[in-house]
Amino acid sequence: MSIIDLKGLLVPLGALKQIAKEPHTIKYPDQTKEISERYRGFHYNDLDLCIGCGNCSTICMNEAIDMVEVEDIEGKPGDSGLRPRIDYGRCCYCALCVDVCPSGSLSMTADFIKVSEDAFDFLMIPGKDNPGGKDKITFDASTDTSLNLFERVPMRELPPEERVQSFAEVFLGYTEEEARIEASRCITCGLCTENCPVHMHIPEYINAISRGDDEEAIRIIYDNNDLPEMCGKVCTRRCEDVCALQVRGEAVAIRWLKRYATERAENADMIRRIVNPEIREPNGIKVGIIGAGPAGLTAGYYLALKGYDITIYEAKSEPGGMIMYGIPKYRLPYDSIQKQVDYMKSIGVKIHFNTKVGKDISFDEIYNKHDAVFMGVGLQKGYTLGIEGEDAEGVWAAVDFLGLVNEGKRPDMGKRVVVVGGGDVSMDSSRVSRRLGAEVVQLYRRRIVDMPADDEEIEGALEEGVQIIEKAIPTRVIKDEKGRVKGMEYVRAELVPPEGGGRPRPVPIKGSETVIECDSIIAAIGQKADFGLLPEKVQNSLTFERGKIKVDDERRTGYPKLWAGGDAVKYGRVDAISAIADGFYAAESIDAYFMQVKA
Amino acid sequence: MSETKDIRIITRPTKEQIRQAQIDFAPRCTAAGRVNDKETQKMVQYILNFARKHSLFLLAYGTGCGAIEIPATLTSRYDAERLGIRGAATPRQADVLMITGYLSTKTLKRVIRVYEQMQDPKYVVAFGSCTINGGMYFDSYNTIKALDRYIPVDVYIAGCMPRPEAVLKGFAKLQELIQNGNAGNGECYRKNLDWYRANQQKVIKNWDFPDEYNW
Amino acid sequence: MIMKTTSERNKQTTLFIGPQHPGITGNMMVKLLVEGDTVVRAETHIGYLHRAFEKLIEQRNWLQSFTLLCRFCVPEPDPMELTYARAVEAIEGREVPPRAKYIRTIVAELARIQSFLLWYGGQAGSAGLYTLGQWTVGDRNYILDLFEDLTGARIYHMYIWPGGVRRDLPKGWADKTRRVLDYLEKRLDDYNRLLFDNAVFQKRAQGVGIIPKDKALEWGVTGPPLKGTGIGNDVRKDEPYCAYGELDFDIPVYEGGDVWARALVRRDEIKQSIRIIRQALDKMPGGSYYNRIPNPMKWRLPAGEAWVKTESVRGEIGFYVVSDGTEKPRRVHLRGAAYTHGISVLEKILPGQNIADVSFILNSLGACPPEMER
Amino acid sequence: MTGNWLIELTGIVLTALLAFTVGMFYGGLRRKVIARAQNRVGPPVYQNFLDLLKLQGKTTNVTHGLMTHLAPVWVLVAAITALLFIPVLHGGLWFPNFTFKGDLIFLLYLMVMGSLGMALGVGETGNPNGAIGVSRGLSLITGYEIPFVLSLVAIMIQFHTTSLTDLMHYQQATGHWIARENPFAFLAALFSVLGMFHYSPFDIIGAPAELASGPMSEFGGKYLGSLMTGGSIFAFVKLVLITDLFLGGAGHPDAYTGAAGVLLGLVELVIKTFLLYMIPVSIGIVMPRFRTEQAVRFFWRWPLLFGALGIIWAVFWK
Amino acid sequence: MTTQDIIRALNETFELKAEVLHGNQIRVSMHKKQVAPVLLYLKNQWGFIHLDHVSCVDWIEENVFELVYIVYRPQDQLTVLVKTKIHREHPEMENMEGFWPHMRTYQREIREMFGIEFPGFEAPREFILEGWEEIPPMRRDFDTRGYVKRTYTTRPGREDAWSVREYITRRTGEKLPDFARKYSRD
Repeated sequence: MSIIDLKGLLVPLGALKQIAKEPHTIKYPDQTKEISERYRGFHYNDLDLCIGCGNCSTICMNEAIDMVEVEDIEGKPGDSGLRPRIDYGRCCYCALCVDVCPSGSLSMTADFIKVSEDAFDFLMIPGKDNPGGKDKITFDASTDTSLNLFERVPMRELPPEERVQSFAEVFLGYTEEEARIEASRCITCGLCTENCPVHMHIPEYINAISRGDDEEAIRIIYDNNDLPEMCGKVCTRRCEDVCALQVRGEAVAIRWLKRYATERAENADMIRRIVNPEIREPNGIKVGIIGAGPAGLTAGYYLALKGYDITIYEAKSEPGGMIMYGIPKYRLPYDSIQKQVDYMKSIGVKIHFNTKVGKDISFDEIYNKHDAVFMGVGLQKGYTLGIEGEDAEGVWAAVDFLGLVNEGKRPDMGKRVVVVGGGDVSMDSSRVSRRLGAEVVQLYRRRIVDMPADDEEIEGALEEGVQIIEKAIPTRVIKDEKGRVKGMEYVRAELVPPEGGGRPRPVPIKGSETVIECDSIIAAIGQKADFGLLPEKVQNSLTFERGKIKVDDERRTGYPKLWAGGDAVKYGRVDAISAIADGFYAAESIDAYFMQVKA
Repeated sequence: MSETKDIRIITRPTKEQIRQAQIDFAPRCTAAGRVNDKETQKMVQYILNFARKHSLFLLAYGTGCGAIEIPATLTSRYDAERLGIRGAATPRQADVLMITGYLSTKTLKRVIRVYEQMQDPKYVVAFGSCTINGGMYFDSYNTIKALDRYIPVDVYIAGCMPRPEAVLKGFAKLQELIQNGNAGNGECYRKNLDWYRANQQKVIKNWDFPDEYNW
Repeated sequence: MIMKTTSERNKQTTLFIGPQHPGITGNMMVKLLVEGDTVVRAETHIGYLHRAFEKLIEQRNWLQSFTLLCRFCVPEPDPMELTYARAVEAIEGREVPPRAKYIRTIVAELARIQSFLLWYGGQAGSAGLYTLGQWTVGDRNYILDLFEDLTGARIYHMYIWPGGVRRDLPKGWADKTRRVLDYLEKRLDDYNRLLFDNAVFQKRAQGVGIIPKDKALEWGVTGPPLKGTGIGNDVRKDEPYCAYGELDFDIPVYEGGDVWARALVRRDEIKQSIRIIRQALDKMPGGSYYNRIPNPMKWRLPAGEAWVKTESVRGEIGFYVVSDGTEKPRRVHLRGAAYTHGISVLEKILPGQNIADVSFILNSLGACPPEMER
Repeated sequence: MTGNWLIELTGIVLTALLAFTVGMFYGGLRRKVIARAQNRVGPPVYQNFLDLLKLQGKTTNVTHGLMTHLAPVWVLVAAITALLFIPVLHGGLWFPNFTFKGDLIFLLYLMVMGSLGMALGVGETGNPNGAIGVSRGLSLITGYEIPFVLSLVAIMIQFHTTSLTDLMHYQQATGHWIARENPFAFLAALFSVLGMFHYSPFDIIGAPAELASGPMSEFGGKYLGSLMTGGSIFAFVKLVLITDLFLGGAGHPDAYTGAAGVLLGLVELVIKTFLLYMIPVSIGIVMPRFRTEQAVRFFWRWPLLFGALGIIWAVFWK
Repeated sequence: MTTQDIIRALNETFELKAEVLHGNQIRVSMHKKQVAPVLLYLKNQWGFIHLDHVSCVDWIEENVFELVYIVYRPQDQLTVLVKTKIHREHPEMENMEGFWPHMRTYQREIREMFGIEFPGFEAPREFILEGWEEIPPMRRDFDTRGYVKRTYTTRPGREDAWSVREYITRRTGEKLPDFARKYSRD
């Protein structure tokens, strides 16, 4: 450096020219800077969209999010009724809660100012306390950016061409890796349990699967479902309807995961070893069960665990009832049922086959022999079409048809089959008919989307070449001279919304009658129960509603010491899992009853 | 089903119980005894409060992450000095103690000392989640969770970190409180010193300062 | 009290710089034994910002941890996120899409610029030149605005996470970035005229706080302080990560090892960073920006360990990450650049310096207390 | 000056008020100018008054002993005393002063008095930052006082007087500012003013990044308020002194008479002092701080040389 | 120089089993007595003059602490992770503060956070913590949440929160057995 560094003294003075320049200051609060479009400020929650799954609360490592009851919001299946409340004394504005919100209701806004002298002022229920936040949303997670995995691991299945060749199982089940990935999608919220009639511990066993503890998963599953392998294959899986992921994507494949877990136990012995249930000392109380369907088996199993002496009376030669005789083997192989029944037998459940109550043994005898009776007789009779010519040869009730096929018989259906109906049974009928080599046309009164059948089933049927004619009402069966079915006449319908609101009603369009030629007709429009086995005095003391027995919450009938469940009672829906629930809760009720008697 | 409701009532605190717990949590004497609103307070007091609110000397003490937004607040973009807010180097000269975020127990000890060195009326502004309820570090063994258990606080600002705008808003709130005569808790602190000391000593195990430090 | 110590220690005074002290960035304490104006012994005391991150991370899962990590060092959160993400990816073997790599590079370099702007303020401010700090810290807001547009937050971006980055570049962001860089480049001349052409600053900075070149590596000196001694080690060049291998930039190296050399290195680094960002914006590949991780609550990493280094503003930072195969990390241990700079190096170079230079040197070393004690 | 004590007393009070007001406003203006140079808006010009009012409104005070207690008062008294010996307006009836032969030398002493009082007060607080600050301050004083004294000596030699009034008389009579008559002395004095104001690069006494606020560390509330008042008056004193010495002073007994004259004189004074004040302020904006020994060395190099040149100039002028 | 050369040198000189970790990083485990000679050997013979990191991992299941010394050679960016396991009861490790100046910092931290002693190491004991009376906090058996509960107070007002699972369980009457509960959320 020279002796005097003039440059070094003068150049910095150039900074003084800034005095003349406009200041850079934003005069907050008079002036404000625009907040960017992605700003992570306070939360906003769309309370209607929110399902209260609490995933935000789980991911929050600061434990800033509480799930609390909020006025005016009632829980319902698929919505816990709780809403997140955020403690801004904890929040770090990381927005992980936004990124994991399965419904996409939670987002963050451009608001970030909250100043108070009261430290207790920083709890906020987003959406309720800042209703205006909706217009200021800046940070949200679309299905692309969300951390939830909205796409399910696809299930491997047989190609349609191969399927129709045989009764081989269509779905091949998850491999271990697939199951772990699929199980890891679950956010463990537990909303699904509410929609399950028996309230299985779904999040727990899925979590066990995702952690690799398959045996624990099996134990958890058997806690309140004794026929899980059946459920894993053919359950109506209403749990998946309310899955948190289903709001914006595909539900977790709860059914397939259950199937995966239960298939790890290859035989009854393994089930016994893994489940290793606690069996109470025999208490000498005898319970008779009519019908070895899901309801009866379940009641029997759980009562047996509680130390009761169980005898099941079954009319047919195989256990399982409707799941044995009503569900085609390509969906539920014989072994699956047998395995579980064997396991139950090992617990001590006794089953008398080929013992039809009312014929081989009277109801009174059973009632007198046992301290209590559970009745799960199911719906054995199909409804008839109720149209002209339905008495023709070749007109089948779906139950009879499926039963026959499941017994191993191959009835001659001819080349062309018409199936009437839109439920699961109709789908089974169609697909079984395809497997028997027939061309199948299915008629349904409403649209395909309105069909009560499982989407998977409809899809499978369409893939296999079943032709579905929607909005078609059968009017007449056309017979040939020998009294055999020759064809069917139907009329097209249009859907008219009823005045009071609700589901649109099909109304026939005049003059649209069409005739299709066919060799057989399968009526799959519902079943009804046959209570002929019950003596008159018992029947008189029971209440019936639409041809079904009315029971209370604990599945008690009006007749003392008689419980009932399954499809034949008017409680919940008509499916296997509801029957299991009936059996399960009836068992609890019976146990509670005898505990009370004892005490 | 009906019995579950009963269990809830027995095991869960009611709204009133929660509210009571909040009231009992820390002394609140901000409003007690010395509310002098515009009508009743003397002219002098009014003018003094006006000067106080427009002249806030911040103690330059970066106790936590929040310190990072203080430069931004004080520099050209947001320029807090136009509101009379400026830094002060020592506690003796400062009016406002900013607790900018979490406080480790080791810092808490110094903060208490600094707070006690400050001269009345003195104000405490708490920044960010950590001062309110522990924030991110709610399960850390070394940070305190609720600041008002240890020193009285005038204003809390939400955020992690609070943006400069929020900081300015916090000061605006403080100014409002000062004008109303509701800010400044030094008296409250002295009155409840035993309670505060007990809390402080619960977390600060080693209460002594290094010998040379005691000037 | 002061009288007592003075007499006892024979004209030597104990002076505490910090923890509450305007010259300290962050919150630490340097205990000085001074004789007149000269430092005889220095001792760094830390622990004022200890939040027990590493303990907390053991309680969080792999994704939750990333929100904590950026708080390791407040002025510069992004390299922490980046390093952690890279460590996790190394253990898991997860691929990062090229677009994410470029975005990460840009974010890391923007973070470097904003941190250097803050450093300008600190370095000049500790020498009493507050005007520069007002300019740079004010202009730093433009970069923070960019961050806000990109990530949604000014300071704690929480943007780079394992597998890629959190969101794609918003529309128009690249142009805005270019405009900000142009503006900054112009302003840099203003800064440099005020600081580097300033005779007083030159006098203050030259020959002060010298790190000897032959000891630098052994002392664990990295980053600008190392480059200021004439050794041009830089992780970005040595072991290129992100997109650095595909971009063209220089490592500024100055001899001398004093505050002045370190300041020059930083001055040039900003220019290089601007160059890198411009290139990265031009070369930005398309495609995905994020290689999706599984459900974060159930995301398990295979057992293993990784040691990953990144060049941050203060020097090299590294993460030693150990996974035991569960949802939670076994250990995430940070090696901060300030860990050596702020403690052992500082204690070694302070003796013999004027007390006026203590915070000056501290700033030039880039000591970051929250990073030291975590 | 006449013997009417009432006018004199009013004059004293008015002078003090004027010095206080102008000094405080200059402080505010300085902050405003600095802010604008830093690209920001800055506080209102009256900000310093608010600060002062607030400091006086502090309810608790901490004292470390008698000297601590006295130091701010000392500073304030020193400032006002110094003010009284400076002709604020030349010949103005309402702004009298106790100038006498040799007041220049007396002033020199008075101006150091303030710092001395501070030093004593700080010593009692025991704050090491304060102690170091005081020792730095004393070094700095030795730095800038020598050129300042040299510059004054040069003028004394040149004009054969030690009376401020005489110097002002001379300047107004001839119309030649001493800044022109002896530029070297003026330069030396100007450099010393930089040091006197303790702005960058000579703000080593209260250097925040090094010593918290140095001697002021332990002074808060009312003490700080008094120090601030004293400082403001002192600033005014320094500015008026230099203006009177080198820039012709303000007010002219012949040109300005009556109230209008006083007002015009004040305007002249404000303009001159403000421009002069802007010199240390501008340099303070762009310069970092020297280390103590660098600062002292700085003063002992160029300013000292200018001072010596001023003496030579004075001796060989005429 | 490649990783293989270093591995060979280490294996031959000290009879170790060094292996490649990632890229040009080498991992080598050894008995604790060997650590100091190996580090010195690497530093002096092979030019690993930069001590990158010293870390400690608590493997409480195996009842050991694992110490990791990471050294780095700037010329060709080679890294060696020198690892050793020491027993958790009365853990002791050789004092190596003379090797690198910042080793002192690391040792102070590890001593404070894990309670590992370095005989002959005379730095002040308190480093980051002040007045710490519990077991060293980074040990895995130190329960930070329990400590927080005992020592600090969290703000009341959030006790009305529900666990979603429990809430639904109560609504539906589902009986969740204990062995399943451990797989529940929360």
